[in-house]
Amino acid sequence: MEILIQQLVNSLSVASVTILIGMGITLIFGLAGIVNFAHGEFLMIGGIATWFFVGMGLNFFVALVLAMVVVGALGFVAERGLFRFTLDRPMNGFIMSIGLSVILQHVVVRVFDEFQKSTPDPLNTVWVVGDVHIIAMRAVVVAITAVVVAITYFGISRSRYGLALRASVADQSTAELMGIPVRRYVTGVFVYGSILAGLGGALMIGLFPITPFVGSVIITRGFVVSLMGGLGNVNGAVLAGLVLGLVDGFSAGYGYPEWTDAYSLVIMIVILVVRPQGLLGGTLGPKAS
Amino acid sequence: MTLLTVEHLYTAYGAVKVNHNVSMTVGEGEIVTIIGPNGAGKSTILRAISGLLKPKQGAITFDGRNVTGLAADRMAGLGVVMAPEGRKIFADLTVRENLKLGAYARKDQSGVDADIELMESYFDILATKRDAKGGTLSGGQQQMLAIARGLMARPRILILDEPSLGLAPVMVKEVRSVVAAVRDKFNAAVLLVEQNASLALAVSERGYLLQHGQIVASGPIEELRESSLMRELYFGEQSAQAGE
Amino acid sequence: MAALEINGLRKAFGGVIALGGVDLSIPDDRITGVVGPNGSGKTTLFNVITGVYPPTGGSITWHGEDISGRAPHQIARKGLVRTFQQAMSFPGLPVKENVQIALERGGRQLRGGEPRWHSPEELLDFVGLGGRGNDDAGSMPFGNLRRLGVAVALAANPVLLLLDEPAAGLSDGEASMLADLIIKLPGMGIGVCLIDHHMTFMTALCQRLIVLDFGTKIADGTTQSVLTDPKVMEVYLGGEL
Amino acid sequence: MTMEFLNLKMPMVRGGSHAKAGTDPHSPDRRIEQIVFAVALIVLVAALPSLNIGYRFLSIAITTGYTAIALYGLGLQFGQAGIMSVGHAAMLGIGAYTAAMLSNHLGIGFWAALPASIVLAAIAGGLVGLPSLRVSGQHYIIITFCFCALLVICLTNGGSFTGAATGLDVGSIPRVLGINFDKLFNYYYLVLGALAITLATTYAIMNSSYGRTLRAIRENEQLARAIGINVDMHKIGVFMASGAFAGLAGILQVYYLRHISPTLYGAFPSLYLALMVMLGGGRLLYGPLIGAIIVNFLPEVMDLNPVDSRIAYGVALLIVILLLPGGVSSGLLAIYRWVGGLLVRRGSKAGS
Repeated sequence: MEILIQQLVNSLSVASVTILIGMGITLIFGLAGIVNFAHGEFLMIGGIATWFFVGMGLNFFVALVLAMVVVGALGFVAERGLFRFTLDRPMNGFIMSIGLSVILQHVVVRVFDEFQKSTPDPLNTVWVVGDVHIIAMRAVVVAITAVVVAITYFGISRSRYGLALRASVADQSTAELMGIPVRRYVTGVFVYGSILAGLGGALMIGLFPITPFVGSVIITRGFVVSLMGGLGNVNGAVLAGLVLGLVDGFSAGYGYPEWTDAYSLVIMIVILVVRPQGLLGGTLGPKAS
Repeated sequence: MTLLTVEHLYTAYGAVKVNHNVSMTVGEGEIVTIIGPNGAGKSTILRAISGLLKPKQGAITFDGRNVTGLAADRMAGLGVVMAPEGRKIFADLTVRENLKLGAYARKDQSGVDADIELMESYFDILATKRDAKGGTLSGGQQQMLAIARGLMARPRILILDEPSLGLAPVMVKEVRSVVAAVRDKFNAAVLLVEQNASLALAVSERGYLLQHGQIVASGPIEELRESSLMRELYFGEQSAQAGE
Repeated sequence: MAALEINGLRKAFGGVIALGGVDLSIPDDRITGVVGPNGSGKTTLFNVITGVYPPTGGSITWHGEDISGRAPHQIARKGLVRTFQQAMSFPGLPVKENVQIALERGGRQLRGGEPRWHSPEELLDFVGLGGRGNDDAGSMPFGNLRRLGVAVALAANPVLLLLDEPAAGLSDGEASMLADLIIKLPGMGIGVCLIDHHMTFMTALCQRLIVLDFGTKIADGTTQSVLTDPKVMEVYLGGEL
Repeated sequence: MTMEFLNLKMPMVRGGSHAKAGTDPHSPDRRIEQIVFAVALIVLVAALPSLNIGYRFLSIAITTGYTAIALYGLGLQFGQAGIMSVGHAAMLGIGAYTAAMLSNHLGIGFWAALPASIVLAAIAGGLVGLPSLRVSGQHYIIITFCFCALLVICLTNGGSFTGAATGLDVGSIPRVLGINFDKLFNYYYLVLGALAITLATTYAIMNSSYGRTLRAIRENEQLARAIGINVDMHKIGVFMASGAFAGLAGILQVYYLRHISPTLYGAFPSLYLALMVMLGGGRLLYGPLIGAIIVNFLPEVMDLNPVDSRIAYGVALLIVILLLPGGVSSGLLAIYRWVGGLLVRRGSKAGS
């Protein structure tokens, strides 16, 4: 039982990172129609930036906020400088994002090096509840993610901006007729998704070491989660992230860890073929206006 | 007072030219219609006016201000609001959310709430189906919602693109009375595009007859109704001769 | 029995009924017109006949063979070839190649015999696009694009050619040139079934008109009788006019 | 609008190689041009080893050669039929591992393994192509990526059967007519021969009615169906052809490297193959070859380290997509046509 609870917290902390990345992918796809392949590199840069700022002597959580700012700015530049030119040709945007992911990886290698990097455990505490030992950092990761998910969820389902966002995802030109500045929403969503990736990266390096090549692993998981949930469907991404995190956690703990990645890939192929709009109902991308 | 002026408008989709040298006006509180057969370029004029399509040439003036080429969201903010062809209700959003979206450009929250109530009292169906998804409404109910959603912006001019499209005859009659109410109750001018000539002729004061992207006749609606050009456009030359 | 027999054809998209039980018989030796207001189900009719959508109910029989639910390319190979309102050409390819593809890979003739056209140039001459063979299809003016659409469909060797609004967006001159082209087809052994709104165009071409409204047939007969039918007048102009 | 909707499925950017009237690469005069160019190219490339170039250069040329062969498969699939893949290295891997496993477990050598590699990669190509009948655009590309990642996991977890993470070794190619393929020069000619066959096959496909059919599918799937083309069958066909080329490249690679491991066929090599075909341009005959030459020789010529050269490829890809949608080959062709046009104009002026 104790092991089960510990395993659960561990799985949830890994799932948190997956959820953050999946939410970003799903939001950006829903509105901009681009599957951003470089989103995993955005996360990696979030982690590396955190490592860098911590190395400069900053507190981990200050570094985390700075990393979010850095990656948010990166998202802004990528959207305004690259992806806005391919909005009417999502395939080109997708291929361009592959190029961007190669560039970002190797720029990081160039500036730093290709070896794995880690930060000292930011909390360095183990909470003991009864017989259960919980590593504090893992619990904090789960808590932060829960807060971010809640903010995003309420922002989308309750606020005026969220309503306008949902309308824009459903039908861009009609949304424009309502007076909604859809172009600005596209940029906004791109930046928000990037900030989530930055946060995910920072939390990840708080849990375990990462290399400049972690992005390609994490992007696959992000795709699985966003597709399972339905592209453009944030609630779906959260649910799918939890499911995947648990499956992964338990398969790593009790099953065949070397096949862990294969599960998600097979799940993804099956979903794409059977229900390309996602399990929980999503979109196949914005309608051309 | 002239509210909207279109001068020498040319439009095209890529290499495909649609409108040639279209000039027209809509006065304050006036109901104006553009009639013409399918493919004549009626909707394209509306897309240019509402900002969904950038004109190739020509000028559009609204309330004394040059608005040529302004994006649709800016036009809506100015009070030029279009209920698009095919209604384009947000199918996954509730009726009420659809109405709220119509008022996106407005800042007065209390006014918006009051207007939602006003719409619900005027269109009963919007009150009874308040929390239903827009996609579950019938075609006629969706058309009412589309018009009400447009009115939520408190437009100075409401542009209706084929409001009778795909509606049963009894609903077409209802659209007719709603169009009149847009002007009388909500103080907006109406620019209407219709393929259903009888509806257009019944509600409008003035009209423009469009053929192959050009205006071929215009004037008070009674004159258009009597013109042989009108019959010819809809039934071909033979029938126009037979009818004389 | 006519070449194409349609019985009780129904097509629903979710709750929306696009075709509500249509009975039609269309011969393959003359020009038949289908008219009706926007949203009356004309294009859906073509889409169901040519296999783009499976029918919800009813049957489609082509020369005695039930073809409902077949794949589009199978139906095309039986000599039922259609054109589209929008997607008329292979835009990135030269005009000649557009036609050549259809000549090589297109449908087969039901009645055998010599191919009508031996080269893309011959067919392009026939539709009035001679000398345009090396142009890029996507950059042609609209009128030429419509004619290319007809040429590509003809190259696929139809027995019955289904034309979806071929005159939409054309000028009077272009439309009458297209009409001159279409009117020759029955004499060459190609039947035509035509959707259009352009009434001048339709009355010039068709001896018989079928009128659809709300997915049902409301009139079917000679062009003159249909045009004076009060029900049709109601649909088009409303009762008062 | 329908046209725009269709464009989502057409990956190449506006216009592409056929953007301007009169640039049809299949007209007779262009064919003569292409053949003359091919002969000149082959003579030049065949003469290279006699120019006393270094072994390093030769080995890069061999790498370029088999990479180009694989790229011709992707070029057919992407350039002609319009379906991109970021899992093409997996096809290469099937070809390479088929040969390596036949050699290790059954003692079957190069020549007998050659058809097996090609056929198995073609079958794998067809299987990976199956989802494309339901899924298109970015979604399908992600599927190809998944297949590729799955293959790597299977190879890594395959134990002694696949050599696991360390991979497998193969021996040398048996002599034929006394030719020793252990000599780099001879291996170079072997790859060159295979490349020539690949080029000729590609040329034949592009100019056949089959090639036109593929382009029709790329340009307008709906219309293609409506004129009687069995789109699904031809899509699977082009995936199989694409796999076959990759299989040939794979076996040439394994017998050149003598050792292979799963990482050679994972996500990254796949991305670089996609990048090379985009860079060179998939629609023109020489596009894939140009892409392979640029990517393999650029670091050498510009003296870049691997990290910098990868950054350079990425930047080049962005530039190509934003500015030169038809790839470098169509850019070169445009310049060539432009220069040719100038010359013709000057000539006609002088004549009149």
